[in-house]
Amino acid sequence: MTQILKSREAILAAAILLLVGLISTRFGDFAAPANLINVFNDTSILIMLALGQMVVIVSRCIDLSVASNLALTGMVVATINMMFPAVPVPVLLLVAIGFGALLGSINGILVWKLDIPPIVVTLGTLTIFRGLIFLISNGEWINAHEMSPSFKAFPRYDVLGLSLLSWLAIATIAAFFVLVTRTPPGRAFFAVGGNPHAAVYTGINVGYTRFLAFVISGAVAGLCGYLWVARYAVAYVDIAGGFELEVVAACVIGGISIAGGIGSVGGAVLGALFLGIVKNALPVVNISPFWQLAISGAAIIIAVAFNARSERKKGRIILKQAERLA
Amino acid sequence: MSDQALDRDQRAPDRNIPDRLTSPFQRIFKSWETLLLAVAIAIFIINSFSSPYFLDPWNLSDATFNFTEKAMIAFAMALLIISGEIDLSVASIIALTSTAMGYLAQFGFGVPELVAAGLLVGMLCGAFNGFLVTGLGLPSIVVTIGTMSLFRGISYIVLGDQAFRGYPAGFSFFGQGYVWWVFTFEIVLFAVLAVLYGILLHKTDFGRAVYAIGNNPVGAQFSGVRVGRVKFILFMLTGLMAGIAAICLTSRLGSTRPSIAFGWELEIVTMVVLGGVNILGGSGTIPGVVIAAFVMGMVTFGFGLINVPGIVMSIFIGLLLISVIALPRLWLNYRTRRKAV
Amino acid sequence: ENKRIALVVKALGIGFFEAAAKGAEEAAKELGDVDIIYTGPTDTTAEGQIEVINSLIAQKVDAIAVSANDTDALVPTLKKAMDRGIKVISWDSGVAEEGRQLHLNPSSNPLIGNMIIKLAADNLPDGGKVAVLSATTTSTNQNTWIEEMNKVMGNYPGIEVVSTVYGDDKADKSYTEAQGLMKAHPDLKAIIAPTSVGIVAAAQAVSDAGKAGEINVTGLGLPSEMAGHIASGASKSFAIWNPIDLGYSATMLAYSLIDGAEATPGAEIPMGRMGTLTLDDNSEGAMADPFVYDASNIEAFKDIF
Amino acid sequence: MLADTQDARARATDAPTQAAAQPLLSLRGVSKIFPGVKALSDVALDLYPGQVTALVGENGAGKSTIVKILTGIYQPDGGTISMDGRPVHFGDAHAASAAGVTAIHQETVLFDDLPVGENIFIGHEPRTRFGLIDTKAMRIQARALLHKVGADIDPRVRLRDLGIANKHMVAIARALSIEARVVIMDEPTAALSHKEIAELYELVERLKADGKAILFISHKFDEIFRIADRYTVFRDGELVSDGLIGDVSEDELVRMMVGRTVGQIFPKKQVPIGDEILTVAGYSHPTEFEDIGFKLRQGEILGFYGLVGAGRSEFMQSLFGITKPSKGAIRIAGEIRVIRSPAEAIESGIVYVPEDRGKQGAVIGLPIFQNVTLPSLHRTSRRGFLKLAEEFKLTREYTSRLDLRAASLDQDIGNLSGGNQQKVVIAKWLATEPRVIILDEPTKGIDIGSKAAVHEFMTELAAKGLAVIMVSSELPEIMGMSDRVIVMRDGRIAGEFEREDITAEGLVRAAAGLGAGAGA
Ligand SMILES: Nc1ncnc2c1ncn2[C@@H]1O[C@H](COP(=O)(O)OP(=O)(O)OP(=O)(O)O)[C@@H](O)[C@H]1O
Ligand SMILES: Nc1ncnc2c1ncn2[C@@H]1O[C@H](COP(=O)(O)OP(=O)(O)OP(=O)(O)O)[C@@H](O)[C@H]1O
Ligand SMILES: [Mg+2]
Ligand SMILES: [Mg+2]
Repeated sequence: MTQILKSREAILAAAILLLVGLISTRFGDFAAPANLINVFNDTSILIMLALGQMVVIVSRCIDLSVASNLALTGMVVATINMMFPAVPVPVLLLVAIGFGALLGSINGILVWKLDIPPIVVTLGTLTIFRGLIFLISNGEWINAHEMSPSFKAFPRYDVLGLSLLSWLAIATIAAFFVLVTRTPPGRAFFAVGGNPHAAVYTGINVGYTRFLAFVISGAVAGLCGYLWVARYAVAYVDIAGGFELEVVAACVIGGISIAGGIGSVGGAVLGALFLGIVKNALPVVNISPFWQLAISGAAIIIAVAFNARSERKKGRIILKQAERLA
Repeated sequence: MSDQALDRDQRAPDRNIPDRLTSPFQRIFKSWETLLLAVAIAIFIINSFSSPYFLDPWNLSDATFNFTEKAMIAFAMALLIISGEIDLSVASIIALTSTAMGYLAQFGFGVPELVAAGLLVGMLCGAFNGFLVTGLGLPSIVVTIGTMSLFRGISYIVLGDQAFRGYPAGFSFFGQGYVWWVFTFEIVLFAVLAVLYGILLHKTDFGRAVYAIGNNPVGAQFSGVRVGRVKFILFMLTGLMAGIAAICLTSRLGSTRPSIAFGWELEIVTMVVLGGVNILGGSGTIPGVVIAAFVMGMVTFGFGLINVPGIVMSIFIGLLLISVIALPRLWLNYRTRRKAV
Repeated sequence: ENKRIALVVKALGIGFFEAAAKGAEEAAKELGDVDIIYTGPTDTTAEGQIEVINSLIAQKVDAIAVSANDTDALVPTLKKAMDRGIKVISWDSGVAEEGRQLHLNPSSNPLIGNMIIKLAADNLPDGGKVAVLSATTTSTNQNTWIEEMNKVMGNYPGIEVVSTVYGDDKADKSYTEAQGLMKAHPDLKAIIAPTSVGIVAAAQAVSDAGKAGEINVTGLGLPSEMAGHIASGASKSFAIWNPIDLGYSATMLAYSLIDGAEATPGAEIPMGRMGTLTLDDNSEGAMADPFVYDASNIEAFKDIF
Repeated sequence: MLADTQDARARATDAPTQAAAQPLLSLRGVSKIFPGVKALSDVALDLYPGQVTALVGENGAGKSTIVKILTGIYQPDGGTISMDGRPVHFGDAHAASAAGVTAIHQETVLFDDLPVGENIFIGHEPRTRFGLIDTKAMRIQARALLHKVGADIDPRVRLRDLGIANKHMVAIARALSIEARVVIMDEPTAALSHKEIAELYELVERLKADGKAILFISHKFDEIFRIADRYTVFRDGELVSDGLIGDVSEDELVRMMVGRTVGQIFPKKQVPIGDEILTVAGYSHPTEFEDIGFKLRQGEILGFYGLVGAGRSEFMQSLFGITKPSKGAIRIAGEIRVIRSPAEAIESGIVYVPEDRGKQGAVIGLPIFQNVTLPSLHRTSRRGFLKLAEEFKLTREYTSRLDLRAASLDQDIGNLSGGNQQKVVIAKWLATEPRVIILDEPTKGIDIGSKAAVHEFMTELAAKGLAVIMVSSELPEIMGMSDRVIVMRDGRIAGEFEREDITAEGLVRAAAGLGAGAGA
């Protein structure tokens, strides 16, 4: 069974290599290390968000509010930076993570204590968070010149040839790997999503576990909120609009079952990379901008169909047994 | 021995089980629709006080455009969600359908042909979703995230940075015409569709199958319901309604761009859920969706009249969505807690 | 009773339009009997603008001055507004002729088209590849300017426009598109972004790629938002007209129409301190010439708009 | 019967004084109310170290409810639980297992997509020094536990890939992974075959010897008398009686359970066998079954026997159009039919009462009457438009014949007890006026009273000329009810027995593959 899981990730990895190869035929330098580093850097935020979304989906929930959370936290952090440029970046990082987690915990509480379906909760907070940005910013943009240099420099800071943004993504991947495979709450996500009823019987608090998933997803979204705003050096109501569906799509391409209980860190990362490469490469290889949307849509459908094929439940094998015994 | 147990023992084997325990009045009184209707009436009253322009028939008539097209899709979407599926590609189907009509209009086709094309393309898109979901067994939420990009993407391929204009003269009737007095074609169509969908869901075999599938697809299949076929039809219906909405919207705008109806899918889902349809499938009603459509339309219009930006309205809709679902549950929790003490 | 003039913008929150709103308020103060309703959707969609306009019609405002997200889609709604006696003008980004009484161009379109390519060419004595980063595919004004630019390309031999991409007036998408341009064309010399959102994002992308000074980002932008990029060298120069003046003029024109001015071809309509607008055959007129900003003058303007 | 109960209560209160040892765990005055149902009212229960207490009662008597209270899944609405004489409170499943109470629940409550090892340890995983999960230790301990219960399963295998019996063994291993003093088993043998049942009995003996207090719930009287030391009887959520198993007879126990004497459990009547109605030839499926063929006549009850997992349900489901056979043909009343969906099966007059009532049989969430009319809506509606009055009429007609107990016909079927759900499912099929009815484990998990009712009903159906196929893993039932028996093993027919040839030994030998049975 690990074989199947592994092979699913292997297929995806192969698809990514194929994609890179294909792009290289049209655009030679694409596979150059320097460019791949760039691609990874560009995909970092998607990877992190996909990881946060993964624990939520694995718990049989969905968080449609991540992009709004990201934008709201980004605006909050940018506003702090604009008004108090002296506040150091590490503090802002903590603020971003904490504020994101707070927003996530609102989702979590509603799901946990009131038992409202997660898709409804996050559909609601999706618009509410977005609206709050408008209220706190009065609709105005915060532009590059209103941000402090250190604020903008942080994600770009180069360490050993990789930007800090990329390093943060790598650290997030590692942290999620440990969380998901080696800690009781991490395993509880899978239990709760795989069979919530049974989880109750094993002493796992289903509501609390889901709450935790939303908090984690929110914290990651908050962190990404700062990174996004610093990277693009702008904060306004509409940033990352519609990004939530892209994050969900990355998870699904990565083989995370929307029905809960199945998924892996590797899958989420590869799914995000796949989508990131498709989105990043299309402008590069000079495909008409008007073709991009259709191509990424087709890519999602094909990837999902592929995943489903390898997941398709085979009938029970009763006859084989007979043959072996005969 | 408790009364209950005594009761049970004394009941004769051939005792009669009543059809229902509650009267129709009780059922209506306790229903979601009633709660929502109260909200709608409250909003109506608040609106009429907050702006002097609200209670004007022509203004109200104009305001219906805020929801009619979305609501048409919401009817079909309600059935789809009750059956346990979802279609996030509806707004993109509008774009593709509108593009197809615009394309044909370039060649001088008349109004009937354009309408036919609109219905057909919408239905085909729905059928494609239906095939992916029922034929290949893929989860609909994911599939339709994919087709959402694909359908609109095709629109972009066809149109690029261009727009289709030049629709024939009569075409503007669907989105701009009046049937009688202040009643626009759209609001009349909305009403007719509401009745049709109400009958389809609540009064026919097909509607019953939709509920059965939503509650337990396997059980429904084992009871002889053709689950795949019903779901396929629902996807086609949703596509068809998107096609109809596309005709109205295109006619109202008088032109087609690939970005048409962008972001509508979540608004439509919100409308359906606000209408009391269980997002997990199995329950919900058309009257609920109709009231929800009016609520959303009135909120948008009422806030618009006092020049509140749209985004603030959406906060309100978001809060409404969560609180309308949360309040009954809070109330229930409160009551059971009090009982237990 | 005060006259109510609605200034409908493409989307709320964009610096350019906030500045225009300031101009509108200035005009209102000057006129004395005018209330400005500054409004618009939150994202740049035609459907959002239609909802806003519908509620303005319901409020029976006296005039609507709109910068449109779509040339055609607003026409039926604006026609209805005119039917109900509301004066309608478009400004900045226009509406098709039948949907408004007049259109105020910030400047003449051929002039702007020429200006944006000239800004690029002036810094490329030896010629080279340039790319265009536009707003949405449906933006009327951007499309017109790019069209006008293409008409005069013959005057700039050696300059080659290799690609046109769309950032949808979103900072992140524009940034990614600019990155794509740099990757796809390693020998790119300039990016022309005739949009205030795109030009900032492109300049940021160029700085981040370490190509400031190598690739010149130019086009139309706001001094306040571009000051940093002029300083870093990512942008050598850019142009813009004064958005405050634009908002002011739009308000004045709307007021004139309310007052009974006829928007017929050839008419001259007063617009306060900005003089008069002379309408052409399409009932359009241009406000003023664009003004070029570079290191020499940006300091003086960056705190104004 | 009133006196009976009071008498029992009196005995329950002085039960501790009767016993030699102090009870390890005892419940007093425990009640549990669900919306509309009083599942338990004021019951008492004592568990003694080193002894097996059997808890018996009809379906819905409240047995599983008490298990859930003891494991912290439900909170009682009144009453006390004490261990070693001290009151305890189990706020959730974790608290109960920490206190040393562990249970094998009636439903397998495990995780299909997690590996076996994690299924055993989730919630109390072994940790490394850093507080992280020690996966290696977990695997080793899991293997040891599985060995202890006699199951040879690799802890790394995903649970989904196991058969039902092995899943149950995993559940048992999980229960044992907790250092427990009280072990509760809620119908643990329902899904197990002979061999595994024997192993389970051994395990129970070992646990007894270790001094654990065991609560054993079962509907099978032979095993109760075999392994229990004490008994407790519940009826309708109330304590009826308890005592030492040696002091009661089977008949007394049944009488206490049902409140009356149960007539014949296997009321098989010989009815005239009519024309051949169903002929199956060469039915095969790539992985599930092969070359199944038989004939079925009107009025006949054809038993399908086999060990759990022999592929009977799979075959029946393909007859019903759920899965497609790769080969084979069906004739109904001489006419060849191709059945590709349940809808077509129903049209042809074949209906199927599935084994998994909750998932496949009932549409939980829909009211009773809608469940009944779902497959026969064409009978109650006109041109696709529903006629509610007709629906209620049809429902009443068929449910009253089955003595359904419900508050109203528009009650959600999910609120009914299992036995009553089964009645609705059967009513649903009868309303379609079928020619062949397939009953897959029709009495699994059904109490002895309802069981007799279902059997009586089967006989009635046959008498009316329906052809009945009954799949069952219970030997007495198969032998008591069938006119003819087909035994399946590993997806093939392993023997066919006419009524006069049926012997217990022959059936078991055929099912286990120990040489051909007499009739084959
Ligand atoms: N969660 C619940 N909600 C409502 N009613 C319930 C619930 N759980 C059990 N009941 C009801 O409580 C009663 C006792 O159920 P319980 O499961 O304890 O019976 P049981 O004795 O275990 O029966 P069986 O032999 O069929 O397993 C039944 O009437 C049942 O319908
Ligand atoms: N691996 C499994 N996981 C869960 N349930 C299973 C598994 N294997 C079998 N079952 C269930 O256990 C029951 C018996 O298995 P199956 O139907 O394959 O064999 P059968 O010969 O029909 O046995 P039965 O005597 O139960 O009818 C069925 O309800 C089946 O769905
Ligand atoms: Mg039970
Ligand atoms: Mg079976």
